[in-house]
Amino acid sequence: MSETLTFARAITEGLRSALESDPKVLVMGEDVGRNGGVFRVTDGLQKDFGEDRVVDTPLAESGIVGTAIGLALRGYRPVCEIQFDGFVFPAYDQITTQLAKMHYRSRGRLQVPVVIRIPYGGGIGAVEHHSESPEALFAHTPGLRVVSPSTPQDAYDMIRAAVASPDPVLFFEPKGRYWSKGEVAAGPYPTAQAAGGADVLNRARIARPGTDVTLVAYGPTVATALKAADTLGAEGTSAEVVDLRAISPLDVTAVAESVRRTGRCVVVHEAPTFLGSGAEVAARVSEECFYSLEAPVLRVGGFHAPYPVAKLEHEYLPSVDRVVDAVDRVLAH
Amino acid sequence: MSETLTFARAITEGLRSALESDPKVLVMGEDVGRNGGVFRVTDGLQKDFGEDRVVDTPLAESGIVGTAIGLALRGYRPVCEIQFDGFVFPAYDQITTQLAKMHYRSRGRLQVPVVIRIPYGGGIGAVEHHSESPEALFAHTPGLRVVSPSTPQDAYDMIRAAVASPDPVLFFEPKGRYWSKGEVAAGPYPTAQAAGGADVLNRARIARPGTDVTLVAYGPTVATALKAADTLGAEGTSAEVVDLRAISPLDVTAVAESVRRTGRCVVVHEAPTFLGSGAEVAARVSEECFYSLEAPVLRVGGFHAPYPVAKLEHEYLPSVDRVVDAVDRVLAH
Amino acid sequence: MPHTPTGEPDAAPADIAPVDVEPLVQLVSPTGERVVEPDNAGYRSRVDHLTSEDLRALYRDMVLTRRFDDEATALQRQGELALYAQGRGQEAAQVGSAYALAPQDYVFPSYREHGVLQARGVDPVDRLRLYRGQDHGGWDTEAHNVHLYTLVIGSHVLHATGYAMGIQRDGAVGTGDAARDAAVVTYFGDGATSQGDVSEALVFAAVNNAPVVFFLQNNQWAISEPTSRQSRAPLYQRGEGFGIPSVRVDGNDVLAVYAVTAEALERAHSGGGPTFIEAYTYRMGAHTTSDDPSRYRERAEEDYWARRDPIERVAALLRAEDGWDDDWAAGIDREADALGERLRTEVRQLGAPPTATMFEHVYATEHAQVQTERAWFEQYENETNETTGATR
Amino acid sequence: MPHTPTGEPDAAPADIAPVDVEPLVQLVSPTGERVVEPDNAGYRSRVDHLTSEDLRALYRDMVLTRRFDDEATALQRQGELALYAQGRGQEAAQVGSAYALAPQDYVFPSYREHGVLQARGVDPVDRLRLYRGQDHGGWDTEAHNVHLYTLVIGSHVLHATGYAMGIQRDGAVGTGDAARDAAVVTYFGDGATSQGDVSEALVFAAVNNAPVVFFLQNNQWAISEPTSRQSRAPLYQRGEGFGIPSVRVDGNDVLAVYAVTAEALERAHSGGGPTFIEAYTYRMGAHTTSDDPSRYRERAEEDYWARRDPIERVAALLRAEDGWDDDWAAGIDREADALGERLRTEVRQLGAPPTATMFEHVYATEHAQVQTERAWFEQYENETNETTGATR
Ligand SMILES: Cc1ncc(C[n+]2csc(CCOP(=O)(O)OP(=O)(O)O)c2C)c(N)n1
Ligand SMILES: Cc1ncc(C[n+]2csc(CCOP(=O)(O)OP(=O)(O)O)c2C)c(N)n1
Ligand SMILES: [Mg+2]
Ligand SMILES: [Mg+2]
Repeated sequence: MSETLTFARAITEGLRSALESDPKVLVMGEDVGRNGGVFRVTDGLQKDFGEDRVVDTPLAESGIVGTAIGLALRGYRPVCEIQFDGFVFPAYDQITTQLAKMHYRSRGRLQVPVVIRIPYGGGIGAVEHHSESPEALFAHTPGLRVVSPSTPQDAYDMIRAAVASPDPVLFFEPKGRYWSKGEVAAGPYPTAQAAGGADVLNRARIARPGTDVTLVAYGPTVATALKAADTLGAEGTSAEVVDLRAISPLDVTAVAESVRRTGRCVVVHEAPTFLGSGAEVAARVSEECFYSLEAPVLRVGGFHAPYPVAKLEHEYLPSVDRVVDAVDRVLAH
Repeated sequence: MSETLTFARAITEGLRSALESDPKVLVMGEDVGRNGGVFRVTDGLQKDFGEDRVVDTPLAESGIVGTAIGLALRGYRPVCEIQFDGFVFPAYDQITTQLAKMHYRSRGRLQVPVVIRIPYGGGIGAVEHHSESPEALFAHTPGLRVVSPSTPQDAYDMIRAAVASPDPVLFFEPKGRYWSKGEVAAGPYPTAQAAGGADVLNRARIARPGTDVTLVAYGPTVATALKAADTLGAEGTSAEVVDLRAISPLDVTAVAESVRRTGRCVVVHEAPTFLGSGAEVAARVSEECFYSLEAPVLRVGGFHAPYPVAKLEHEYLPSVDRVVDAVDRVLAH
Repeated sequence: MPHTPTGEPDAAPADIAPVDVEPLVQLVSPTGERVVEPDNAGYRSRVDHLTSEDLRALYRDMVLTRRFDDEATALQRQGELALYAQGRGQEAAQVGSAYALAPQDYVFPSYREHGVLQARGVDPVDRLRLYRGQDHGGWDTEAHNVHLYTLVIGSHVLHATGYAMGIQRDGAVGTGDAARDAAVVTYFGDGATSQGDVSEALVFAAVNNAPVVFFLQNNQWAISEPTSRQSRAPLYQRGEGFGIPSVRVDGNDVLAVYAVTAEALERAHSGGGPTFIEAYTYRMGAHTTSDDPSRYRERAEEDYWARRDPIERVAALLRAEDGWDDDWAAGIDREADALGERLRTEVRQLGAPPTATMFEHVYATEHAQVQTERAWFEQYENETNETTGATR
Repeated sequence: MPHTPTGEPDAAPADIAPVDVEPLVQLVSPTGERVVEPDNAGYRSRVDHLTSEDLRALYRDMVLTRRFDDEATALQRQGELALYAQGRGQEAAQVGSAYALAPQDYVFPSYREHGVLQARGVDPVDRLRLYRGQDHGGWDTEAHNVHLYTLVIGSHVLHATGYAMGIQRDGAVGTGDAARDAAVVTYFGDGATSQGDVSEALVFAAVNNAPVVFFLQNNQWAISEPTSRQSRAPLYQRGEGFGIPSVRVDGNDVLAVYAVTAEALERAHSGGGPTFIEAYTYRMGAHTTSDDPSRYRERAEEDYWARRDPIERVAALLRAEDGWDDDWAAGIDREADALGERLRTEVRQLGAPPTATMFEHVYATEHAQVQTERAWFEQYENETNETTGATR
């Protein structure tokens, strides 16, 4: 059975299926109830599952994540919504020092299967703090899984796997893609162990095969990379697009395998490149493909400046042109 | 005039000179007053400069940094002490969304010259949260300067430059080195503009010249790298040790210049290597020295696991042996 | 699940004339009569000196604030603003409190205090730069002693407290010199009270006895969440738990707001430390132009509060006490029209800043990473311009 | 700079017998007499059922906690522990509150609640694994319904609140079944009250009416900072500002502590929601073995509190009401000696965990980064062992 859904709606349906399949699943956050979330991702869920399972919380992100940890210790599986990327930071301490470390601290006795959904990324003409890409600030911390889907199908599969997984998952939703559509096929709800190891949370996906250069992207920039691949294709360059899906763990094997074939690699993300996840990709690819690389790995991303005003964001964001330019440069090497 | 001081005392004297030179400088934090800080770095300062300038704050890191921002907006230059690395995270929101962005947000009209001192790093046999190296979690954020001294002289010069600098500075103090000693020469207190651009906040330093391999380190691992260089020297390998001093900005020019000479590079830090600052170094060196590198850049650092219990920390931390092993590997390429 | 006692009647009960919470400082009833009761005598004396000129000035700023709001909302609908957060209904709370400020006092607003900005003289066009996505700030903070809007809820309340600690260190508290003693007023919402930063600000202000007024506008809603999701005690009590004198005021009564703020500022100026004010008001509009309140609140409630419109209350007071000078009123309407006109023209002209500003002021001194990227970008732009004739 | 009114007398005034703050629930005076006053009648009735066996049991746990403390301190001095945080002086607050718990209740301690762990039956050796640097936790949380120590001040108070919200969802509140209704007690210090997380926990607990007891041990110091650096209002009032019933109790009076905790738990179990308890006590020792209190506090203050030792108070009560059975007392001393003996032997035997545990339980399911690094490390270790015969 398959249906055409928007990206946002695919997440709604994934959450719905999680709420239906497991009575311990909770959805919590600011305005997620009656209002259905500011992006309407939780629309209708409170009506169907009640106020005890779809919970409007006080306006306090540390409180949301901190109480979610407590709920998880009591056996619940809370899915927290952070309203926008730039508002996750009040919860940063709870995520970094508690959520990430509790399983380890207890030598595996305790599990904290909390999912934190974060609409992220730019291009929507928003005001400050509403367009950021902070994923690297979480992926550096051991104990957290950090993922970001790029298609409605992945959004659906990945949110279900994230909720079922026994590990905490930071679930970055490319908000600029919320209104994009795609086919979504349902499947059986995963078990905890299967979910943690599920391909969608662990393995990259070849979004488009190619032979001359590997474009590595995730979340919002997969679409950019695919468009760049179109442009390049028209110019006679065959670009392979690898959709990472997960930033932690990073599927270095898949990327390296691709680069060994193409000999060239460009990484694309919206976050500033300096110490962004592309740094890790570039470092690893440079190491593992030392003898196959024909050119240095290049990174196309945000600049080392706070996310700019909306009127400049298209200069800041990695554009198709900038990706193509980077590919031109690695090809020219 | 030069004196032998411990690393910790060099910072004390740097702070003292800042407090003396500029009446707007404040020191604030938990237990920094009468107690002189848990590491005694602020010992004696409250007695000499009074309770209004050396301020015991409530136990709330967000409050410390948040009020420091307000004080800076009123023209003060607060130097905040965070008691241990693992306790900076409650202030993460204020640092990331406010401190880093206010100068930019105001198009340069406002300055927030706040320094945040963070004793960091391991090897001191401590309990959880007292041995971490979170520098990469700050260096990714545009608007912050992130530095870490490795010698008493640099500690003295860098804390003074950090305090005088118009930009916010995250000042990571390698607590394991607090008791190490060195000569410290005083000099004139820097002006704001000079301080921001000062070499000690911007330029790497060759801690030991060499020809066969470049070891890149900062803060606590400079000593490790120097010891490894000794060992290697005895085996006939000449290692150059580059002390970065700053993680943001990263002195890529200096590192690349060295690697172009040596052809090989190993980066050493205590933080987990995954998305650690070494990822950026490796990515940049791989890019900029593409034709001079004889081997992949290797990283030696913490593992992708929370900082372990004290009884295992010496297995976790990058040791001289592990650095030497990495050098052996890059030489074998 | 057991239900939570809120200690507070629901926001929209029947059709009662006075505001329905106790205690509540009120000086003018919703229908424009002076409220004279023994226990508001102290506050009454604080407005005694206000002349009818003052009342007219308050009215004027409230009307201009309302017009600003309407024009900005319209501009957003026309795609000229990225977003806009209406202040409709909160004009008395904002203008009344701002009127009590001395010039040297400093304001830390949230993002909806257009009435405060109006009263402090921040240019209306500048006020919209942020919402146009053209600037992250928009005005010269030092020129008006008004800090920029802060969008991370609650974080600026700590800045306000730190700023007040700076005022103390400057010796600008308790000197008795009315032109010197300074204080800070910071604005935040009912939702913001849940943020740890706001509580920490209360801690720091109290133990330092800092000259800061915590001005909470309880507009009953934090986007879709009613105040009962943030607190089960009336919010003014929050300050008391931290040892900060606290008061609840009818936020739609501009004179009462003025009086309680004046009292708080007097305390702060003279070295008496912080005050916590809960202005009980209502957000008559949507949270922002992206919001649809019909999803979560009842029409009846909106109607209830429509009858307590703060502007109508001052108008009624002016009618009762000052007659009603039609020429003067028409003059204000013309001013409002001119404001609308100006906004419609000038906001449209606020273009994108030069691309290079993207890299400016990341740091106050040179930073290699920014320099490298900026140099790369400029070269890239030049090359792209040369080859394609357009950037993208 | 103006000084801050604290609303609280300084901690170490003259040489007065009773504890010097009001209001304060007290059932036994420092010299061991029952305090019988009209306004403590309700609390008195809560200890009526306690037999002399119960008093002896309380005494025993307090003495064993004290001995544990002394042994641990000695072990640290001998280099056998990385650090230790003494509980000396807080035995009544800890043991008394823990005695009021039902088995199904859950505890979220901070890092100094050795008396709570004693009363909940957590093995003494396990309690020291963390301080030995051998484990980040140390005991089976489910076996004792006691969560691990949390070192990031205040963060666990939110976990406790969330856990209590889980209890609500499990329907284990207000059923009237004493074996089923559950609640959470969480411990934190005077310093912790300043952390935003603690305030947020009060918000969440209040609006959800969660069955959680906030048990604040005001031991007068947060390392070197007196409580006046954290609050200018008496701390028990903090809860009230959030709409949470609050009480201050003599934390060195084990019966009073038991009574107020029992009252709070009854409220929580029955669906009445959270309670905030301030146990007014004193940290008789150093903050931790790394701390030197002589740098920041006066000997006179320590002496003042030494005369209010909570263990001596129960002993005096037992002498007054139960005679004093020398054999029984000697038995307890023997138990304490045995505990010391066991700690001295077994703690020394707590070796480093296998190196591989460093990589275990980072995630509950496989994670490629950990796998890769672990594989690398194992190979490296093998090679190093082969070539050098030792790892390093
Ligand atoms: C830290 C943070 N979390 C979430 C948001 C998103 N957000 C913007 S306004 C708002 C509601 C604020 O309510 P309130 O404090 O009552 O102020 P009001 O909007 O009613 O003036 C929310 C949740 C934010 N801006 N910052
Ligand atoms: C977030 C955080 N900041 C700082 C510290 C360092 N620290 C450990 S204990 C302590 C004082 C705690 O005082 P209090 O809450 O009164 O508890 P007590 O130690 O007196 O039991 C401090 C500052 C910490 N553990 N966590
Ligand atoms: Mg509101
Ligand atoms: Mg304490």
